[in-house]
Amino acid sequence: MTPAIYALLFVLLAPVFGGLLAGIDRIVSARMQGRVGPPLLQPFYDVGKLLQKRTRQINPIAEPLLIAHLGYMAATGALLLGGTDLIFTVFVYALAALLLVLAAGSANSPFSFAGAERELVVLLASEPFFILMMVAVCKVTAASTFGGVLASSQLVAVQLPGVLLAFVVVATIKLRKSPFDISISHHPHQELVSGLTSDMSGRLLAYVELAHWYESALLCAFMVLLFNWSVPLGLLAFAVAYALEVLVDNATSRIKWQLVLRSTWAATLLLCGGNLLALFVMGR
Amino acid sequence: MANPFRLPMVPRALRNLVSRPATRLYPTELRPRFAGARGAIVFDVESCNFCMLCARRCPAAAIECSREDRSWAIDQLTCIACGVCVEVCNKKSLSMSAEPGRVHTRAEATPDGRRPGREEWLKPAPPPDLTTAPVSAAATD
Amino acid sequence: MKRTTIPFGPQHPVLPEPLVLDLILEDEKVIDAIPTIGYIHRGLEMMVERVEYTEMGFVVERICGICSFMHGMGYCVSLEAIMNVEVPERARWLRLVWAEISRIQSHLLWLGLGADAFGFENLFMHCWRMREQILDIFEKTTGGRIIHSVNRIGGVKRDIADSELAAILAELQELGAAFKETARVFGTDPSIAHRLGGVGVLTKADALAVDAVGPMVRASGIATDTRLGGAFMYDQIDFEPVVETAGDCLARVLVRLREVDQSIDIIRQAIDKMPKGEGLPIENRPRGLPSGEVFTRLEQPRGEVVYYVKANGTKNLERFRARTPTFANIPAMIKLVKGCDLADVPNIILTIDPCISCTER
Amino acid sequence: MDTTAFLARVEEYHRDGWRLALINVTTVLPAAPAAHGAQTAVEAAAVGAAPLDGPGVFEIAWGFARGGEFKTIREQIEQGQSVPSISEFFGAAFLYENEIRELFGINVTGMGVDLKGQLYKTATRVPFSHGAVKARLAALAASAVKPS
Repeated sequence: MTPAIYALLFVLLAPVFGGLLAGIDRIVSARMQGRVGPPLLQPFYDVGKLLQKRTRQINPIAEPLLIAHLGYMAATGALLLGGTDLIFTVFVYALAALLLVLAAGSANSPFSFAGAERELVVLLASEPFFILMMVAVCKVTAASTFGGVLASSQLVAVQLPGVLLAFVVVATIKLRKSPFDISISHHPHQELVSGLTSDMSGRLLAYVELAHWYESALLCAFMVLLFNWSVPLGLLAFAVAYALEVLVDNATSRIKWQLVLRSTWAATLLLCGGNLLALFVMGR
Repeated sequence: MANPFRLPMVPRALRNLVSRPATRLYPTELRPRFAGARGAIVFDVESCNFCMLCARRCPAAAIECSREDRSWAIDQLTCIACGVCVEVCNKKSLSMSAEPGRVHTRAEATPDGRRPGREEWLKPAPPPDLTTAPVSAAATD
Repeated sequence: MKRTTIPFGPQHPVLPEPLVLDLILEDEKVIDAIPTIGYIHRGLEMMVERVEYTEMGFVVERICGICSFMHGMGYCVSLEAIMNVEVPERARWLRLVWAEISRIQSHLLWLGLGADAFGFENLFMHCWRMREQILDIFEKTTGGRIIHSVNRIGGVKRDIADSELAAILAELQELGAAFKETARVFGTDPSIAHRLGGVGVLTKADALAVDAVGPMVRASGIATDTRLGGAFMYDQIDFEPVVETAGDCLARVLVRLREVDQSIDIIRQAIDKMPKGEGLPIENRPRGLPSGEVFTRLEQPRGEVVYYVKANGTKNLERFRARTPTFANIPAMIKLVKGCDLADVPNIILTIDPCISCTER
Repeated sequence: MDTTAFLARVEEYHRDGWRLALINVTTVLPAAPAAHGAQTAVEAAAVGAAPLDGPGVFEIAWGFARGGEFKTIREQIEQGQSVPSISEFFGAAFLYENEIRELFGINVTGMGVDLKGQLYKTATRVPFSHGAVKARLAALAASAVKPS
C-alpha cells in the first residue's frame, strides 16, 4: 500500500478509533469510580446529538476556525502517515491546536477567554517536548518520515526510554486528563466552567469532540513511532499508557497552571533532554 | 509538595475496577422503598366527611376541600408530603404511601389551566334517608 | 493591567449553590469581591403570616436540603422555649442522634463537592456513595431522605426501636472504618495538598475579627462550638471541638474529616446513655398559643445558626428569622478571596461550605 | 438613642471576648393584632386594625455570643433615625448593617464596608420600610375575605 492510502485510512478510521477509545475510557473511568457507566457507543451518540442541536454562536468566526481546527487535526495524522517530515508534522499539529485557542478566544466571555489563555500555557508546556521527541526519533533512526522510522532496524523505545516516559507525561495534557486538564476537562466542573468550550454549542462542540478523536489517534501513531518494530506492539504500548492515564486521572485532582508548566518542562528537560545527552555522550 | 508519585487513591480505584459498581441503572432498576417512607398522599373519597381540617392545616396549601360541593382536590406537585393532613384526618381517609407519586410533566397541563399533578374527587350527595323519606318516594325509585 | 469583572454565579457549574459574587480581576488575581443576596429568595420567613405556628416547622425545614433536620429542630426548640414545654428525654436524645447523623451527611456531601471543585471526580463519587448510606438511614428512620419532618413542637414524631438504633450504630461504625481510607486520600494526596495547602489562609486573629463560625473558625485554631454550650443533651456527651491551626483550605477539609469521626462517636455515646425500652414518651404536645420571644442557637454542620422567634399570642407568629452560618461566614469569605488566584476562588468559596438556600431563605 | 453610651457598651462586649452573633431588626407593631379579635396579621389588616398607624418604630437587637451565653443590646428607633456602626469593634458587622439599611431603611453611620445598596436584589426598594409593609398589608387586606 502506498503512504497515500495510509493517509486516507487515517482520515476515515481515526474518528472510529478515537470514539471507541473515548467509550472504553468512560466505562473504565466509571468502574474505577464505582459506577455502572455509559454504553460503549455513548461518545458517538453524544456527537450525533450535538450535530442535531441548535447551534448558538457568539462570534461567527468561531465556526470556520473550528472546522479548520478539525481539518488540521485530521491533516496532521494524514501527513504523518502519508510520509511527510516528522518535524513538519509537529508544526501542523501545533497550528491545529492554535486554531482551537483562536476559536475559544473569539467568544467575548471571561471563562472562554481564560480557557484560551490556559490552553496557550499548556501548548507552551507540550510543544517543546513534541519537537524534541521528533528530533530524537529522527536521530536514532536516521529517518525523517513515519515509514522510514518503521523501517529502521533500531527499536526507538529502547534507545529513548526517557522520551517514552516524558511522552506519557505530556500526553496527559493532550488527552485532557487530570492533573493537567486545566484548560478543558471531560466534565464541566471546574473553575472555568468548561474552559475553552464554555461558549461552544451544538455542531461546534461536535467539531471539537471529533478533532479530539483525531488527536487521540494521532497520539497513538506517535506511540507507534516509539515502538517502530511492530505496529501491534505500538498499539499495545498505547493501550497500557492510556490505561495509566485513566488511572492517574482518577487518582489526582487538577493542578494549577504554574505546576503544569513546571512539571512538564521538568519531564521534557530531565527525561527527554537527559536521554538525548546520554545518547550523545555514548557517541551514537 | 509531597511525593508526587504517591497517589493514595490508586488502590481504591483499582479495587473498584474489579468489584461490582455501587450504582444501579435507574430507572430500569429500582431500589425497594423502606417501610414507612413518605411517598405520596393517598385519598379515599368514600370515607371523607369534608371536614376541611386537612386543607386548613396543610402548610403548602396543596389541598382544596369544599363542604358544599363535597369535593376534594390535591395538587401533588405542591404537596410536600409532611404528613400533617394524614395526622389530622378524623375519618382516616388520608394515608401516606411509601411509593413515590407518579412523575408529572408540564405536558399534562390542559388548556383550561389545570396544573399537572392535580387530582380531584367529587362525592355525590348521599341518597335520601329511607327511614324518614315518604314511602311512595322510595317505592318509585 | 487589564481589569475584568467575572460574574461568579448564580449559575456556576463548580458550585451547585447559586452564590452571586462579582469578582474584579487583574489578570488571574482577584482584587475585590462583591456579594449579592436574593437570587433564590423564597419568602419562607414571611410565611409565618399564613402558616400556623404548629405547621411552620415543616416550612422552616425546607430552608435548606442539607441542614433540614437542624432547621426543623431549631424551630421546635424555640417554640418549646416560648411555650415552656418539657420535652421527654428520649425525644431529646433522638434529636441529638438525628442531628449528628445529618452532620455526617452534610460533611460527606461537602467533602464530595470540595473534591469535585478541585477536579477529583473519583473522590467526589466516593464521598457521595457513603452519603447515600446515611440517606438510607434517614429514610428508614424518618421516612424522608432529605426532608425528615420528624420534629414537632414538644418532641419527635417517630421513635427508633432500640434494636434499630444498635443496627444504625453498627452501620455508622462500619462506615467510619471505610471512611478512614477516603480521609487518608484527602490528607495525603499530593495534588490535593498542592491545591489546598496554604491556600486561603485565615489567621486566628482574622477569624476572630470577622466573627466567622463553625468549621471555618475551628480550622483557624479557635475552639468554639455552640454544642459546648451544653444545650440539647450535649452536656452529657464527652467531646472536644475539632481544631486545626493552619487556617488554610486544607485545614478546613481536615476539620470536617475529623468531625465525621467525632459525630459517629457522639452518636455512640448518645445511644449508650439514652433511656431504653418500648413505648417511652417521645412527645409532650403543648396546649394554648405561644406568646413571647426567644433567640436560639444551634451548631449546624456549617457553623452556628441563630433563630429569632417572636410570638404574640395568636396562631401565627409575628416574626421568624434565621441567621444562617453562611451569612456569618460571608465576611470571612470576602476577606480570603481578595488577593487570591482565580483558580483558588472555587476552593476558598467551597471551604466555607456556603449554603445559599439557607442564606436567602 | 444615646450613641456614646451604646458604643461604650459595645466596646465592653468586644473587650470581654464576645462575638457578634447577629443584628436583628423587628418592626414594632403598636397594637397586637389579637387585641382586635383577629387571629393573624393578615386578618388584623382585613378588619382594619391597621397596626402600622403612627410613626414606624423598629427594634434593633445586637446579639453577642460567648460560649453558651447569648446577650443582646436592644434599642428602639423611629424610622428615619440613624444608628452608629459597630464595625470598628466587630468586623462582620458591615454585612448586617448593609442588610438593615437595604431591607429596613435604617441609616447606619460609619459602616466599615459600604456595599452601596448592592447586597440585596429586591423587587421593592427597602421592602420592610413602614411604607412598604403598610402597602403590602393593605393589598393583603383588600384581597383577603373578611371574617364574618
